[in-house]
Amino acid sequence: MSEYDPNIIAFLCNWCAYAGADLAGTSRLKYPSNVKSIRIMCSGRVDPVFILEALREGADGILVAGCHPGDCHYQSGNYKTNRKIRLLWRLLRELNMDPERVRFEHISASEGQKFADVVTDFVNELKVMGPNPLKGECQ
Amino acid sequence: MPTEQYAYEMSIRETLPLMGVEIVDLPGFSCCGEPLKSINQMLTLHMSARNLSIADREGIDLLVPCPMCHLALSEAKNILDGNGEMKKRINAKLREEGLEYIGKQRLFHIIDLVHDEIGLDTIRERVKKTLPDLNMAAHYGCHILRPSEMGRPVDSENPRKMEAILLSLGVRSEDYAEKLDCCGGPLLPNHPETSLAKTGQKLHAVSEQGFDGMVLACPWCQKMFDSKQTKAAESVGSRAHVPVLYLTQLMGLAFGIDDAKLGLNLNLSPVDDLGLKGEVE
Amino acid sequence: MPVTERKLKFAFYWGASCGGCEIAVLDIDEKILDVAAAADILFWPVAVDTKYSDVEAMEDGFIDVCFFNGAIRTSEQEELAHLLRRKSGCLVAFGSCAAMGGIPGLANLANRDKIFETAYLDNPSTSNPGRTLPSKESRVKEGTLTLPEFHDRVRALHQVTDVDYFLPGCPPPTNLILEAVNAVIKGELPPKGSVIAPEKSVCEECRFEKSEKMLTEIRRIYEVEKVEDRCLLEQGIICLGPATRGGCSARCLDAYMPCTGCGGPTPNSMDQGGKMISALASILGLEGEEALPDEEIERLLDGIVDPVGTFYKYGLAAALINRRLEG
Amino acid sequence: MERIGVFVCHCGINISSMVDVESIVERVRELDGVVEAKSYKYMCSDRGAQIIKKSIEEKGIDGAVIACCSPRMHEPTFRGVAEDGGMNPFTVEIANIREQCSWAHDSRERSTEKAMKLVMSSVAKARLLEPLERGRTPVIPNALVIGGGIAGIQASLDLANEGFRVYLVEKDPSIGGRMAQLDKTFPTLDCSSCILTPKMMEVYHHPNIDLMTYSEVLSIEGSIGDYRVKVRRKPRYVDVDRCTGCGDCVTACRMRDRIPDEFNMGLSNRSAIYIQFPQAIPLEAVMDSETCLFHRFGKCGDGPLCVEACEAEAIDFEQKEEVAELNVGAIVVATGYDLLDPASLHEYGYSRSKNVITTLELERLISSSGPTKGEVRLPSSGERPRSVTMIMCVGSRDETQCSWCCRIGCMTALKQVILLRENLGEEVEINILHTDIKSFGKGYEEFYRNVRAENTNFFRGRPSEVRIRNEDIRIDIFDTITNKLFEIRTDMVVLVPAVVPRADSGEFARMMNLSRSGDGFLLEAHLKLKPMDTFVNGIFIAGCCQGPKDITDTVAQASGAASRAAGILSKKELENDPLIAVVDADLCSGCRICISLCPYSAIEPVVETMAGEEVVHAEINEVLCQGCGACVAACPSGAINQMGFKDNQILAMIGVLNDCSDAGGLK
Repeated sequence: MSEYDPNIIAFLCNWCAYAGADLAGTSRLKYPSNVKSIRIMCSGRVDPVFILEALREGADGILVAGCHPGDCHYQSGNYKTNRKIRLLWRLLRELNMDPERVRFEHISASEGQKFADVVTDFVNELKVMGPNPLKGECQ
Repeated sequence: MPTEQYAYEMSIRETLPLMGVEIVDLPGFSCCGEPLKSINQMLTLHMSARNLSIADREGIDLLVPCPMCHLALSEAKNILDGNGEMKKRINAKLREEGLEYIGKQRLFHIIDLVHDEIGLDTIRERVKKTLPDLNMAAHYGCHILRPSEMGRPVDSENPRKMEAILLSLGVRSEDYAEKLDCCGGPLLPNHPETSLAKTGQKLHAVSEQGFDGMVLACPWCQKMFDSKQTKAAESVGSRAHVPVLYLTQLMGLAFGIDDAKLGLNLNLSPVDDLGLKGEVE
Repeated sequence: MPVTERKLKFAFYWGASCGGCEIAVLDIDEKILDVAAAADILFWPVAVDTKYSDVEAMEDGFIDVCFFNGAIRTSEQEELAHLLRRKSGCLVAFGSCAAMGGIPGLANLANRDKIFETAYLDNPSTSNPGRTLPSKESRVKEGTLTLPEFHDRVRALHQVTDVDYFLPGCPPPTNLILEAVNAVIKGELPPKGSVIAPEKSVCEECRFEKSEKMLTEIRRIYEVEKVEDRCLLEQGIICLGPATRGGCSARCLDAYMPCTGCGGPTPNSMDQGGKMISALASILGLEGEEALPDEEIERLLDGIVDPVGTFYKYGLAAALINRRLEG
Repeated sequence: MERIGVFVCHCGINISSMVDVESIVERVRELDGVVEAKSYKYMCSDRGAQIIKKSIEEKGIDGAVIACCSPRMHEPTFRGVAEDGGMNPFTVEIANIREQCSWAHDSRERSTEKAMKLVMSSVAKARLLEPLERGRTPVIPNALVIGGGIAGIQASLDLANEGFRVYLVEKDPSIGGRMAQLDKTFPTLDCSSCILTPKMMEVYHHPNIDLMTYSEVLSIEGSIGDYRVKVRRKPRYVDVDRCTGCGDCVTACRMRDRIPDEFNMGLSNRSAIYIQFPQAIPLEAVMDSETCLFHRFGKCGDGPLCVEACEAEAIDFEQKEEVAELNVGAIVVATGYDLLDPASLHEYGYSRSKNVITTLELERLISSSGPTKGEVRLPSSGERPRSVTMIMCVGSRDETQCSWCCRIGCMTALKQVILLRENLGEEVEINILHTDIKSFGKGYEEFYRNVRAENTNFFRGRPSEVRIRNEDIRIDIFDTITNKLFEIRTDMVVLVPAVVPRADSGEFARMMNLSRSGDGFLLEAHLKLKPMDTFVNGIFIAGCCQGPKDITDTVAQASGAASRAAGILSKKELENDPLIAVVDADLCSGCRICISLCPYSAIEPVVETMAGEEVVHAEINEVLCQGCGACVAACPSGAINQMGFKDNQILAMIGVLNDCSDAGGLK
């Protein structure tokens, strides 16, 4: 593997986080291109299996972002996501997979700056953390 | 926990055993610390915790007849049970004396002990002597009323337990507007006039409304209404003449205990007017 | 059971397993005779004295069906997996261990060295002054003794060789065994790669009353007042039933014990544990979730001791992340 | 889909300046399933649309990936284009290479690389997309309005005037609600009944309104466009067609003046058969079977006097409770509020003195139709009070009671100051004990200034206690403006109690499937942007059931709710988005995990008999489902999937973004 360049997959909810990411672009805020997003309607759609599979395939970081508490377009999806991620973290810890590779953020449609900052910060963290140990295991 | 008011203490020591409560004196008890609060809260907490931990060590519940001590200890209990960090710090200090705060002990004041634990039926059974028809003004004292969020022995807005006890002794106790008024005690050190004025106002109101006397369960209030009665009344230009005695004294009398044993002679207010003395019928 | 004109040839083998699967085979009781009538058992280490060499001597595909139970932990088991694959027309991963690693798979939370350390050195009941460890070859004066190699990781059968059918369960329930045997005898085999078990989860077969699922806390079975006929999950007990393939007629639940997941994932689920985590986290603290502070959530989650052991009791070796990572 | 077209947009230079569009076109052409790859300056333009339609026509593409701006921008556009071109609109996938790529990064090389990935992942998804149809549900053009207060009245009239049939359900014998109990309204001092009664009449006579008084909603089924509602109609024991509202029965009744009159807050007594208030609509007597002698003991003297008295022969003891079944397309909930019972706050002395009353009681005393015919008198003695003291925020803005502001207390008290002066003359002393004066509405501040100008004593602070010694009432109040302690002696105390949710709002919300906010009032979909909507489509809220508000705001919200409802009712049928969750009944084992967590209660267990055996599986109501996907993620056996966001579709994207060939491994 040449020079290590973290690969981040982002699950963004349509109403807040995805709109926030759009706003970052519209405001021409620059952030590393390492993040590639997958749009879902609500962060509540995120299934820990997606994250486990992404990690198995060697993704270095996974960003899950939804609305702020109380702002969920569907009332409560983000609360469930929060609990799912927290339980997943515990699993990852036991498997010695660094939980920091999975990040859960609340980003509103107006927080373009926050999205840019989160991505930038995440990329830097991942650079320190090094590549996902499972990288390259599945061809 | 003993108090400096003998009459109160004597009457408690006389009456409680009659109601099946064994009083144990714990060696090593100190002041509750409340008076120092304005100077050093940590010290107050330490002193209260110390007393509590002694009870913990002996594994028995505490009867705290003085509302202010009761408040100090309840507050300490609240802090220590709610704040693990503080508990650690205090226990570190207590360890020097080989003590540890655990928090098993329950705190009682006379009123809730009698009303909630012993129960009114037991009181009625114990009553040996029919007292003359009296209408006594019940005075609770701020510290057993408030702050309510800390859980006090009686309802802070509408206390009724003392009245209930009095009734089971065959004594009426009508409601009166000034019931919750302060005795003025806390102001005594730095604002004596105001303090006495408060005391006077309440005494005046009580006598004005034709009560035969006043019953209370707080040493400090007693000091104000009983010992300082004349002065207090004068300060508001009142000729108030109000017999003031402890709940436990009145209980004792109803139980037919000799008034000397109840320290009735220690009361400075005109308790004799009540015509309570005399033999059991 | 109709006997086909040509008598079938069966083989049974055990890899890293407890032997329970062997007993399960016998549990089909008198029907074993029908099986015997319908098929010759060429190879069955636990019951028949056939040497590996005899198996090697067979021509490829000579055995009709091989029921392989147990996971792959050693080089010997791996060899036999390949050998039996070659010699058998149809290879069935028999039982949870062969199908997904099973309980031996939990050893993937450690590696060979750690396991040896615990097994042969650092444990109170072992005295091993020479600190001797199993090694592939050991010289004695008579010559060299060899032992199969102990792999670093436990794998399920399909992770080692090509598997035709899966028959999960710890052990597989008798009715499913018979179903499988019947299918073979009748020659009515499902498409390759199928799991020989119903598609719905255990809940389908569970007799307990199910209603609102809102957990306020996680409880262990001994912590609950037994409420007959009420879904255990709803009582706060972690039951993997909803995430586990049925076919077992929910026998554990009949005994008032929660499902621990030996049936493996359902057809549409990639990862049994991940799915259960998703489901459980969704309903834990559901009521009043908007007011639930993170600390409180963590406190609730503390009720789940050992996530891997809970959600991957049988499936770790075949899970998406199938081991504790090094370093 | 098998035949996919990829269309990459330059967006002028917005994309092409940072992304090598052509290299993407070249690359994706190689991907299997891709039969067409084109780029154009502006894909969203008519020309662009033509290009796409042409490919549908000539290359017969059945799926499309548009690499352009955010789907939040043009997804609807391109779905439309596809539909026009004769392709299923839901097999279109957008790759966002502008907002989330070309605009966000400054290396052309890296942007191109990322854009490539994004497009390829979209292609991977598009391969697995399926054509979907929009569901349609017909709309029943009837509305149900629950609650006959000013909110319900306003909503009903608006809807009825739009030409929809309206069922107005009111639990009391008459409509009018709280407003009918008021004498005058702030800040205009309009006579309440003078402005309310005409509206009540209008409701009564409106051809489109079915007025159902003395009735309660029992149950509700169905969903937006088609609700089925059961309404209990309590027996009046009076034949409404015959009753003329003359009131002879009322005067005749043996229980006359012996039953506390709820409408007058118990300050006067009524008969067992009564007319709620003089302006009641419908103006018909109602018999209260709880207190009617004949109902209770089966005999009333030597025959019920009401029967004798009624010339219209309207009395009918045989009447039975009826249950009406309504079918409506939308519902407006306007169930109003309660006032906190001050008895629960001992310190205010409400239970200790007759002369401590509430604003609503004072309102009745002032009202000319009230118990004292409009003369304000002390309830204890019937004398004129010389001094009246109003205590604001009784239970309001109080952590231990109701943390919220009642929003009507200040203005009510100020209004009553004026009314008291009219009633008792200038000499009456009036004290106002307030926390703050909140005069936020139009004309309120001016009103406040006028009252302030008159000699009224304002104290800023909360009294610790109202002391009562028989007739004599005293209040200690520490005024936080002058920092002085005052003792007020007064004849009458008027408490301004907190506005609280209806006592039964809990079970009501449960029955209607509505959520409540922490304070117990009904929860709106969005406090600012959807204040009349609820989380149940087709059910709207108006007035104080959603939170305290004055008449002005209530009427505004009621009209708002009505027009939101009209928006639905005016449609023949509703189209619903097919991007929703769907249960695979063959895989669902009926574990019910999904059911509890759906915020829209869109999932229900259905029992089917298969081979003589009862099997339960979940079923999702495609109208109620909003497509969040929470149940999909939570379904432990993968039996639920979300159209357009299926597991395998998302997993395929993940795989591409990880350059992983053995990805998406759903075995």
